[in-house]
Amino acid sequence: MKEVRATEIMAAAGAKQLRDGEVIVVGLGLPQVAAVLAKRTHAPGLTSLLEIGVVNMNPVDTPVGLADSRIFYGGTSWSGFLDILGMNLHRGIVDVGFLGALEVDRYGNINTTLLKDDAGKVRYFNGSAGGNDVASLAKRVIIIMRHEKRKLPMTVAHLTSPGFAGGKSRRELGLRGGGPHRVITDKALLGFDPDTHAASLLSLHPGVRLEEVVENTGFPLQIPKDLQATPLPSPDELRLLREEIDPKGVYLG
Amino acid sequence: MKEVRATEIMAAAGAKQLRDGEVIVVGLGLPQVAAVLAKRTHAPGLTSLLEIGVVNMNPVDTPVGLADSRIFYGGTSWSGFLDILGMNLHRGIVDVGFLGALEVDRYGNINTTLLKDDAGKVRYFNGSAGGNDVASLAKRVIIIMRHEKRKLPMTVAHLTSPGFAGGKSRRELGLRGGGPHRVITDKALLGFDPDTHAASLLSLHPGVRLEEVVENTGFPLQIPKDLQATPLPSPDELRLLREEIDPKGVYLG
Amino acid sequence: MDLVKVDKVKTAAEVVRTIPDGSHIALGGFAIARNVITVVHELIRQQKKALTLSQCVMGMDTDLLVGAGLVSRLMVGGGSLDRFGLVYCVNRARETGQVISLDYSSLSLCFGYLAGALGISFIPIKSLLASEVLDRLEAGPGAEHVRRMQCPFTGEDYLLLKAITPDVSLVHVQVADREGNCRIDGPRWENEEQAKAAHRVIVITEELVPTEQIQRSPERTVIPAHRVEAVIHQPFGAHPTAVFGCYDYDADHLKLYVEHARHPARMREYLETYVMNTRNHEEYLGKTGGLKHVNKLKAKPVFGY
Amino acid sequence: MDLVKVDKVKTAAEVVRTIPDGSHIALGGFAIARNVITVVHELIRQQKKALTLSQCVMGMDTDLLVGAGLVSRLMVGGGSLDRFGLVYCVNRARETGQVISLDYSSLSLCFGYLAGALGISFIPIKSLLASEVLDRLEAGPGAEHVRRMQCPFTGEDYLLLKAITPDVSLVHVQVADREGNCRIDGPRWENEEQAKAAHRVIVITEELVPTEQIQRSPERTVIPAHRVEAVIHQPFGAHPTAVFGCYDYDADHLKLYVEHARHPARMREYLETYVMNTRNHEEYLGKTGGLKHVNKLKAKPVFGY
Repeated sequence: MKEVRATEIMAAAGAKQLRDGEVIVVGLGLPQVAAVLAKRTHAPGLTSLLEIGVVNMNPVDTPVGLADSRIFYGGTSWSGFLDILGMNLHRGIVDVGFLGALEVDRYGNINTTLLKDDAGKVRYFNGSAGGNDVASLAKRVIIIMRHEKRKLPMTVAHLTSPGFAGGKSRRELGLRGGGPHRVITDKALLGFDPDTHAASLLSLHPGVRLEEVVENTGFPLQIPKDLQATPLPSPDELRLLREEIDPKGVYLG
Repeated sequence: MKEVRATEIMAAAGAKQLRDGEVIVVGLGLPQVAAVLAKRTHAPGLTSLLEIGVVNMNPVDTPVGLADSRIFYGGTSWSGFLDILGMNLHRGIVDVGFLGALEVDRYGNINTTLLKDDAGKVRYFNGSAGGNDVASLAKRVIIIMRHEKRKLPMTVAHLTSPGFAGGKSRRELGLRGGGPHRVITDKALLGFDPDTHAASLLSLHPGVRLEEVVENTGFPLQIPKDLQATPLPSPDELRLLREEIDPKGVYLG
Repeated sequence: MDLVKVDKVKTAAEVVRTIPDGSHIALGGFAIARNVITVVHELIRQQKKALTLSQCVMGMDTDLLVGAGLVSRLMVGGGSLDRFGLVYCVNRARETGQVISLDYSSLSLCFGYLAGALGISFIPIKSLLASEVLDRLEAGPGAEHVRRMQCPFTGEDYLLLKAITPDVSLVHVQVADREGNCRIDGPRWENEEQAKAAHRVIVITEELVPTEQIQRSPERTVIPAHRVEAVIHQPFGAHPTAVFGCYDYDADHLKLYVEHARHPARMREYLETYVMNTRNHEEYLGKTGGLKHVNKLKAKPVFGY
Repeated sequence: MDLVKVDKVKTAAEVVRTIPDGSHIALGGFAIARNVITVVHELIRQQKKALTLSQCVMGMDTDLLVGAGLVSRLMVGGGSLDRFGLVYCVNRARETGQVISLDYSSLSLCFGYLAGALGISFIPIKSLLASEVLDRLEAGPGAEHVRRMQCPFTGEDYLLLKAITPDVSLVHVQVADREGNCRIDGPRWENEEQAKAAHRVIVITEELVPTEQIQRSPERTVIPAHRVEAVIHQPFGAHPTAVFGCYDYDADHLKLYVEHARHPARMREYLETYVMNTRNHEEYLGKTGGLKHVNKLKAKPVFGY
């Protein structure tokens, strides 16, 4: 059996965060793979939503993005932003929201809008779209991203989607959602301290050294005494990922 | 050709109030007959809405009410209250709203909720449903009712749907719609004075004596010097009403 | 991804046992169309108490529950049985003060549901102003549901409505799958906002279809499975009210109902005969003339009635 | 009743001539799906000026108009060309300050349209709070569109959004009749609220059908005829973006576009070649490879792409 890839560890770690019967807002890529893996294993009653108005899509071909018709396939409901982001997310029934990011800071604030170079020159990217809404309103937010120092700065260049801004509690910030719950990177699993709201290291993926993570993180990480290793996907999970969910390795490759 | 019925005069008078291209909220009965007559004559581009979510219904069988499936037939859009009363009426694009009434007073206030007997005992009826919304928001409200003293009192027993309440202007009342425009009865056509906002007699239906109207009206009517006779339906209008629109005389009989 | 694989089909009796006394129930019926009669009967058989009911336009469903004495409060826009008459039991209960009735208009009640469905605790509206409808709300227990304010952008005077979030929403539909995805044919009045505003949604369906049928026109899914707690499969479940595309209203039975509803004593007879002394919807239909009779009401496909 | 008997079919050129400089245009596209390309091209050919554009998620439509220098203000939730890249012209214009960009989120912009569609001048929301998105709105010209308040019923802190009411809404649909009744297959993103919020609605349709077809499934009518001012019948009118059920996105042309959009000079070449030097959509399609090429993009009925 070939060596386990970091993406496979990430997908399995994402799946473990999902409970049966939960309602989740997913993006393309690893979040969708994690959701399918959870459905095929411990959470058959999971409901997946796409912000543009798709419920429980079941694509048979690989989409290039959220606007790709391939991702609409097999849906049990086609509506729009008002239904998904309004009557589900804002209504308060979305348990988990998956988000990607250009930058995430120590308080789980997300930047998807712009970056500044050392000269202060600004480069714009995608902006919020549904990101700010999901970060503000989902009960738990799970961020999936590559683990690079420049992507994990002390403070984001633009606070597009709030985590525990300024180290404040969500209540203090006047936000309904529970805020960032996990950051799943290709090196480690991060959580947030219930008191300080600062990012803490939860587990290292097998084969990753602590120094490697610390060096590649732009903010001080709380390191627990009993530092765990992120569990490897089970043989059954690996088989599902490799043979059924993403056989072409589009997202896991 | 048999004698012209009051209902036929009412339907024709209602149709004359409608201009081509207008959007109207209709109820069952004479308003619908008037709308069809207008469409078949001078206003082919009229759009008719039913509050429950039907656009341009085209019934081929006679409905017993708004909840009767017969009235859905031929519609070009089926939606709901939010679309018709919200995204059309509240949005401000409804030109004319037809309403019926238990009572209408001198300022065009409508009661569809309750009546009190001399002992003060209360009897409840239908309440507002969409009536208050139409009266508050339509650009012109047209009331169609039987001309009886008890139905046209000085003050309504319950102000369900506002006209020019207290003789105030719509602006003073904080209401968007233009308010009551015409009251079409089986005896006469009433309007409202632009300054006093009180009901005024516009025309008597042919064969109806002024005294008859005054005696059967519970409030003082402004009588214009040049009192007109309500025009009779044209031969073509009569043919349409009797042969095409309501051949069984369900509403005109 | 895989589809949700959960079978939510239950009987009316099972579902009603989970509805506590004092619940706020939103009813999906309109006058004499798509009334949730089968669940209403079961609520009466199980003698639920102190219910709050909300609905834009009341019909036989509300009249039965009030007539049976189960209801302490109403939040409604209006109501009637169309040409067959008024909601006599409801009106009597208002006249005697047996129920507290918060009277709105169709749109203001629908806006309240919309706010609930969107998770916003209030919504502005330009209806009800300068009317006795609002005066009565502000003068009584309705006062906690309305406020006045000026738009901070335009300065226009508005009424603010408090969001309406029923404990349970009951809606009768033509088509649903076993997971709860459902479709409504014909106009939908306030059904979508009402259901999505509620904490629990119970669907009563004329027809159960495989999920593959839902996937063939996902644009038609009005309430998706994950919002639905239980599905009750009950053909003719709305009788004697009409279900577009399935069957017409039962004029004979509606007239018979109205004759009883006008008088308290006779209303009790009606409830004894057609509800308390029947164990389920089949027995009820039997007493109204049985399948032979109701089959006469079946809709012609082209016309839908 | 009779049906509305009004033929609203016009050409893109005719319609665009009626859109004044400085108009606020709401675009119905999403990233690389259902972009109103044929009207966008005509707006550029007629060199409209100082436009305000609004849209939940920008795509090639907005990028073309900004790249052509027609736009002075944006009200948007975000934007990209999916895996093909960013909205390069838009981002460049933001970086240089060529356009004023009021940045929202998808839901907050959609709520603004909803308020516009309902005729309420404001609506509360729990998004954008405690973010730099809101800080920037409050610090600049966006300040006139947002306020903060507490819910008078719950005391919860809310952001109030000013209703968005575009002058013109452009939406690309799969099916419409000559009167303007139209249907959208697949997800509808913000199209319904956006269109119903606008003063004028222009529909671009892949297929023109008789009204009888609309009457066969009136539940599917997303925008009814009386809200629609004009219908433009343009097969492949959204090319190179995708129209679910009709055709797929044109990956080759999108890559070619991105190569040009990254550089101002090359973007001008693109506009010259594909827009200014073509007189209509047929000539444009001809230059992209012609019908032989675009027919390869046609959707398989079962899959819709």
